[in-house]
Amino acid sequence: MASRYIANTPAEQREMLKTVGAASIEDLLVKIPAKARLSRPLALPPALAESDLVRHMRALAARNADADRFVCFMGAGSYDHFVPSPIDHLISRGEFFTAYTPYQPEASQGTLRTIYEYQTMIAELTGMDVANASIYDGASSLAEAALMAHAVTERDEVVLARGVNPLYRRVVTTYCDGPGIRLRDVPAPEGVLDLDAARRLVTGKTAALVVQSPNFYGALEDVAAAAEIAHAAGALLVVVSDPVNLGVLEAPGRLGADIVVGEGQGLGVPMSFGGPNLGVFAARAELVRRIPGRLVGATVDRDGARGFVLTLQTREQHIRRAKATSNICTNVALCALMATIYLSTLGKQGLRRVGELSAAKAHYAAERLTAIPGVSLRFAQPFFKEFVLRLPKPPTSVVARLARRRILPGVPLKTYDRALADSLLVAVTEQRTREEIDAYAGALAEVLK
Amino acid sequence: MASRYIANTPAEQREMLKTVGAASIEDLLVKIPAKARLSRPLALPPALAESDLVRHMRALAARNADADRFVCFMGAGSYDHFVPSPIDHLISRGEFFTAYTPYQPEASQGTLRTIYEYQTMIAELTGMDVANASIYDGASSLAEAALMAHAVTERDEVVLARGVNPLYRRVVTTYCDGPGIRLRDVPAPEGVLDLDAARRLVTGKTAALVVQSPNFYGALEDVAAAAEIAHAAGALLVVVSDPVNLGVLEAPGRLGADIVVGEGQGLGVPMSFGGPNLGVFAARAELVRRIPGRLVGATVDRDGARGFVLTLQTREQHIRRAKATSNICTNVALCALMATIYLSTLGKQGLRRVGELSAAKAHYAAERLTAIPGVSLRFAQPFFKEFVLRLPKPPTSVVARLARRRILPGVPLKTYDRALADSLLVAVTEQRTREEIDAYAGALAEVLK
Amino acid sequence: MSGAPVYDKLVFELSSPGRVGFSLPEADVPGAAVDELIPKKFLRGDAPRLPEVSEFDVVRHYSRLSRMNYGVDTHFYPLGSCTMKYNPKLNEDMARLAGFARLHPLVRDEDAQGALELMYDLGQMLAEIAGMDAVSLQPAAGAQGELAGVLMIRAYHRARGEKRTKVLIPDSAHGTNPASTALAGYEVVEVKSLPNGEVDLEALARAVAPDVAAFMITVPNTLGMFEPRIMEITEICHARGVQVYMDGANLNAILGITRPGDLGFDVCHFNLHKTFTTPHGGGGPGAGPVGVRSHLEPFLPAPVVVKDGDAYALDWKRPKSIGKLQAFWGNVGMLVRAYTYIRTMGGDGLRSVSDNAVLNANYVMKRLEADYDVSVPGPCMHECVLSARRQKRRGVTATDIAKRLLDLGFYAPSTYFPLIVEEALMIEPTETESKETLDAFCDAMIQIARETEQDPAVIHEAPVTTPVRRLDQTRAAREPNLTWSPKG
Amino acid sequence: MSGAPVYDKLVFELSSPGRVGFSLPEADVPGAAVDELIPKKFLRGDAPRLPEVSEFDVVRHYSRLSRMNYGVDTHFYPLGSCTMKYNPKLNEDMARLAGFARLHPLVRDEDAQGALELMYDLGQMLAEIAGMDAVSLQPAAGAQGELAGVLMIRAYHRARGEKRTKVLIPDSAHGTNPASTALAGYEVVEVKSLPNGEVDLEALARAVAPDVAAFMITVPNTLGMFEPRIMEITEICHARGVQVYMDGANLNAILGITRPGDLGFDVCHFNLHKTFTTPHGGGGPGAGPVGVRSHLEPFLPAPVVVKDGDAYALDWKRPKSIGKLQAFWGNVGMLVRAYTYIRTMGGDGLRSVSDNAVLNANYVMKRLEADYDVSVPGPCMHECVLSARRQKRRGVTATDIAKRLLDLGFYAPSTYFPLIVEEALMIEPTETESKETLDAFCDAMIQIARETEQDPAVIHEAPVTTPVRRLDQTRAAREPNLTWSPKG
Ligand SMILES: Cc1ncc(COP(=O)(O)O)c(C=O)c1O
Ligand SMILES: Cc1ncc(COP(=O)(O)O)c(C=O)c1O
Repeated sequence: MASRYIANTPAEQREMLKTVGAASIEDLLVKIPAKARLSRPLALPPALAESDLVRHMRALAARNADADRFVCFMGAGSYDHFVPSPIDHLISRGEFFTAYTPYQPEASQGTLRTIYEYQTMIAELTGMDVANASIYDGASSLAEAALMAHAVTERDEVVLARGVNPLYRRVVTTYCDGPGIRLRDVPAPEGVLDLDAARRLVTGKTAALVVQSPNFYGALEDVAAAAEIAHAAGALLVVVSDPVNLGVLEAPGRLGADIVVGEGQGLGVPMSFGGPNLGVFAARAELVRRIPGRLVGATVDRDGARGFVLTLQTREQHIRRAKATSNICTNVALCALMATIYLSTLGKQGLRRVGELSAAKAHYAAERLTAIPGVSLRFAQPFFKEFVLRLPKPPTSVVARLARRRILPGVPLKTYDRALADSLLVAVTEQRTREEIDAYAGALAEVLK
Repeated sequence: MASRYIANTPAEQREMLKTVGAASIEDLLVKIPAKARLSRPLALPPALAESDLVRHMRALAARNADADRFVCFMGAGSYDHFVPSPIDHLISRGEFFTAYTPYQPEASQGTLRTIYEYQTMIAELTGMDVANASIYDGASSLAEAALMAHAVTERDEVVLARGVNPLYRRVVTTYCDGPGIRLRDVPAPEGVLDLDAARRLVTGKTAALVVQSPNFYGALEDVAAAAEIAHAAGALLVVVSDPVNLGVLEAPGRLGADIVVGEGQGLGVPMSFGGPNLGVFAARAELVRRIPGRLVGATVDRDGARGFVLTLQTREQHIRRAKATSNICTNVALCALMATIYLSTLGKQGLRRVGELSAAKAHYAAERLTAIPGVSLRFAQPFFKEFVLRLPKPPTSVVARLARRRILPGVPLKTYDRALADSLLVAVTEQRTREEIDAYAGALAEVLK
Repeated sequence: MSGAPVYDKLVFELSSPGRVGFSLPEADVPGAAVDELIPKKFLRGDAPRLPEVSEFDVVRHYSRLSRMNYGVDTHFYPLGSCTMKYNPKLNEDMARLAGFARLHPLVRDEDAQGALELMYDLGQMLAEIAGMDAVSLQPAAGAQGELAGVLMIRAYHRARGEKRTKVLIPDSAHGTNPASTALAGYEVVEVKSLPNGEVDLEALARAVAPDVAAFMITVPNTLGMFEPRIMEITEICHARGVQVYMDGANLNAILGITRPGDLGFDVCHFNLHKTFTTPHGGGGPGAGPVGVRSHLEPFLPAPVVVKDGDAYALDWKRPKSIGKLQAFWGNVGMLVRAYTYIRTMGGDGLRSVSDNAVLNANYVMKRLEADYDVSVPGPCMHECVLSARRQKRRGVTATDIAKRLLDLGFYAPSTYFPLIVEEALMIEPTETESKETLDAFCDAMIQIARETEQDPAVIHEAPVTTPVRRLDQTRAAREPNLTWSPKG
Repeated sequence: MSGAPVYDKLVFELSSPGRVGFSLPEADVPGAAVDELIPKKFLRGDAPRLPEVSEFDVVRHYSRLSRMNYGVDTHFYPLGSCTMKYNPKLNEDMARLAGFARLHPLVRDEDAQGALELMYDLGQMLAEIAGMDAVSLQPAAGAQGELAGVLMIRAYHRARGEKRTKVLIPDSAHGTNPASTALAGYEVVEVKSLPNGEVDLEALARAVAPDVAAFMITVPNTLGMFEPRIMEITEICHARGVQVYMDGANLNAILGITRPGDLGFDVCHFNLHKTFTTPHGGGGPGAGPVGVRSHLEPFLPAPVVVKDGDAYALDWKRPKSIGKLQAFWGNVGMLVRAYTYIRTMGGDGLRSVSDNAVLNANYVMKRLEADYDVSVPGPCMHECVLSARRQKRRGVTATDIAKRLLDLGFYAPSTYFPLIVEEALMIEPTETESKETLDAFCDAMIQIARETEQDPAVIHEAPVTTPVRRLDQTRAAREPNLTWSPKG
């Protein structure tokens, strides 16, 4: 049964077996105990021809409410920001796309240079000294930050603001189980960190205080105040931040962050039902030798020419094994490349525009939506591109009814916080037009009648 | 007003003007007579941002009955054959896509090699000695063949079988007007060339006899008999042939063709509402110095290494000017590349399978459709993947009603031949499933009730 | 050359009997074998000798071949007259929307309203840009646009019962001009240009006899210069009943500045693959719409896209039409790209395209004028033509310079065109290139001028960094080897 | 190196103040400036120092950078353990369907039925392939799959009230094995392998004490060999209540031949970016689903994709779950590719993938055994590990050989892994490579062996055909330069 993905023909197989000195491929499998052998073919659906498979995949894809066919006001960690056309064309170049981690730097300068550019851009946006080559996603990036703070401070507690994305919190919990790191929550009754509570909870046992800004509710946190609290207790401040916002919002590094992590999906990475995403990780220079994941550094070649290599690898699993700063090996380099091309394309002015437009449209939407009787903002806090609505009817039923009109109105918060059973988290990016926002408001008004 | 497609910034413009020694760009336009200057901005719709433009283009695209959303049984010169996934990825490589005609061969070996491969594949499929690098489309390719026959034989008449695509005939007419070549038709009362009539019409004045097989009605012509007739009168035989069929059908060259032309769109080129297409042009070796368009030949470089160049250019307009064999300059090299990749991917066995599947499905469809009361085959001729149905109701109204069911049932022939006002030309490629064919038959039966 | 081993395979040389790169469904219909469906005499005896390779063989082979090319995406490509500007990726995405790419040409007008609207609007926009009254989008490329244009002129004279048999064309014209004109049945009369490349008005006045049907001229001309007396030229012609055709290949120099129609031209073609950023694809496809003044409109190729209320249609009822040029309606895939581009730029954007194209060309000319002879003193428009005659005297030809540029990482200018300039080097930078790139290119050109004096050997050896070195053209033409055969 | 001039720019070095590469709409809402909407203290004072380049600058820059890479599409990439096989273009097209690529992760289950069905079916297929009872698709890569697997084992023991603190791992294991295990809170005990790379059963029997939670092993092992006594191993472990974890990175060797579950493994992860053709992308993303036997199912990461009648849903009610590993459900983009691949191949197709992977590896080993030391006598499975110890004695190291291969047009094998082989060269050809390619590679390896004797200088000089020559690693680590700054 010839397959277009397998090179050897029967004749070539025979020829190669002859060279190998085996009568059949079976002869090469002798070491596999007979009783372990699968005595039947794998019970998988039969192979599909390309055209039939395409038809099947189209049918599957058609049963999803994607952001081309539906108007998307959803956020909570994944955003419908615009993706400029060059990105996919460039990342699809086989030399980028089908290369492995740049272990042979002389044959991988393309990848190494893009990562070096990426590290530079992320450091600049976050206001930190160094950034790594990427972690899986924002959540695992935060988990790595917690582990790193634990290792650096040799303390066993991490204090998380309630405004940190609850999905991230779950991942941190998973990662902290092994090392036995205890997590503590600081409440956010008003939608932002309760500073007094934070002062009480951050102690000499605290490895790090973690805040997110804009936080899960879209509200802007007082990062500087949090930094003070953390540093006063000798703890590190870890800030969760969405880099696409940092063309307009202050760099966490300038507000006292020791580690900045976040989800970089907004930087040109498709939503793809939640993954692959782009875990951003940046830190102060003093911490560089504790950073998880890969780092690319500039150096020179034998002739003195500039070149780039993976560096400080003694932190990594393939050298340090059980004592590595992290277990990460494969990361999300291609998503980092998307972000690099995105940031090059948008550039200094463009990223700012994206932020300004998102903020303007989000505030316009908030105004239009809260003009509907019974609809109000859940929290009286300054926000950026995302905010929480309190609805007079159960958000889940509202979502169901607007879905029929091809509107994805937001994320109901009940599953994340019982106290917010009446709340809907709404995100508005530069992609949303006034027309779409007005249509949303109109539709919401109707279903709430 | 900064544009992402223009490099110079105002500062750079000033700097460059300084070097040039001009105060402003206006100063560089002095030679343009003031009274000829446009005194207002161009009256064009305002520039659209990328995201708005994408939205606009999607809306336009959505108003077309494309073959993804509709089941396509249309042919008549453009066919819905399957396009393997690698083609678009490979032709999109910037080095192919954004290169010009390979005037500097040392920096264009990629393009030159693919054209040499293409010429070889087309020569093999058509059974001819040589093929050129492409002509615009099948119709203009046929027109060039008529001109070439005129030049070679120094005769002023071209005899066209009625089975030649009437759209091609119109193009031939246009091209023959200048040189004053007279066109004569051979009737096809039974759907194929009337050999006796042909014998009468092909005379000592005839430069070429042109037949198409399968012809416009899908019927297979007796090419060998046509060759005899042409050659007996000292005329050339020009055969119009669809290369995607030649994995199964006999190569026209083996049946006596002197020139083979045709539309190569089926070889991996998207239908794109009729263009760009791929004009195939092949001929016997003796005619090579009269061939229109570009030719790539193998040679060696200074070190004796194999290399490829544009050759026999003295035929071409940039050298021969008014005496060139053709006025063609830009051709459709990228479509030829699609075809080259298509033929490499399908290969010896695959192209045959495409033909076998198309024939099998076409004959199944003919059977199912003619089983409907009042529906019959218009001609009692052997056919390949396309055939003419006679319908009991006006084909145009049938087409209109089936369109509502997202079926494109075929091409009504009335506009091409009044005598066929009751006829519908149906094409079935390997893409059509039994399910789709049965659905078509079911729907047709209903609308004819 | 040293450097990486050169890949020297043709796909046929990768072939292995029985290897497959395709995947096709099993027949789902009652499967009679093809020889039971179709009489044997129509069938091919043996399978065609096509390669038998895996999909991966295909992907790696063509990926590698692509790397043997210079393209605009990877190299500065100052090929004069060809307008090798950036081809926006957005255009590609739009042309690939199924609604356009997967649309059959013979669907009912009702089923192609989006495509027809786009075509109609594109025609309108091109008419506005050129100051013409009507446009046909059907021509597949510039040369076919020329043919269409000249045929319309012919039909026009014919309709007025005039017998005119000649068309005047400057000796500086592109080869397709005379070729298309001859194909249209005219005798081509070459008009000598003045030393500065401009039209010799006196000579022209003498030449425009009653048997002259048209004067065909490129604006700006092929030396990159604008004909200062162009309006007198069109007037002289019209006074004698001679139609004037503008070869619009260089339209990118005058967008929003002046318009062929306003200059007095009756016909003008557009190269969408030059001015309007559709890719060149290694030689094509392009698109060569042709615009005309109203008196020629009846003769436009059929069908014409028309608008009736909110509905768009293909109008076939064109009794005076010169007929069809392609089987269908034009290279729609290219039209979608050009439309996308024009909608991206808007009127002001197009104007700044020309402004910057002109500025870049003048900048290059200025930087090189000390080291190379300038064919005509500036200012130039969108391109400049230098002469290597000075270098030639030292044994370094335009070809040598072109080859040396390849080694320095640049594609070459057009060489030996226009024919009226000795050792011509025709340089068109385009507005999409940055000053850094232009400076790097000029530095390379200046370096070559130095090398001509000090070390011509390095130039004559060039290229040494390309996959192959200079190729034997004579041998290729003497013993044509146009197809591969197992012996190679 | 001679050859073409090397491109040495970083995007920042192309930047020109005021140049733009983006296009964004004007605000269509009553446009309050951002500082009127948001208190100043939250706002950034100055704009970030990002490059200011045109879209064309971006396209040409990254196109050029890509050409400084070797990739599978352009070069043979025998990097052992990484399974650098062909990544089908069809997978890419499918992953880009808007229904998948543009789907927000938090839409209602009802609005993601197609994606959930695909995920559910992929889980089922992976379970069948590995002989496991349940699969989680959430892990982002192999290492995260390992973490998940070990955490499930930990939760399992905990649930049974057992205190086990150690995990045994062979010294031949990949670095992520001990790293993930340590991260999961276990003490890692390294088990010495026999000289032939196999597990020392006696040593193992002694080692599996009551405080041992698990034994983690790679099958086939990192020497490319199948552990002949693997079933005894899993029995010994189970007899002591020790869970056995299979690192499935090498699963591509045994598809349809044998299954981790049938070998007695309790947990196994999959690298979809190895066995199942998702691209490596220069380092990622990948996907590392983890499969378990039923006793571990309650501990799977939450949520789990479940099927209820014809409806698919994310099941969050998993009280015993180890929790989440990523914010969302997994690297769905990669899952779509892997699903497309499995549906393309079917059961028989996957079997022949392993058959041919094994054949190709044995062929390479055979052709090289005379010139290089083979770490373990064959037959091997999907990869073979050679040792350059013989060459080392002549001063040519595994690194030298790797660099020389780059000059000969091949990427390098994995070097110095596994650690137990001196001067290891780990070669994995994969089933997608043709015999011609393997022969060309073997010829190059043999040539290098010859050069080691006759002309080691050419090896020590290597690479000379790459954009840069050997790089100074020490300097990079001593004075880390991790971000660009105007001074450079
Ligand atoms: C001045 C000029 N006229 C006409 C043409 C012919 O256009 P095309 O190649 O599109 O047929 C060209 C293109 O090379 C040209 O440069
Ligand atoms: C044997 C083995 N185990 C584990 C891993 C880690 O997998 P990943 O890189 O996907 O985290 C790898 C990948 O390099 C490997 O080769």
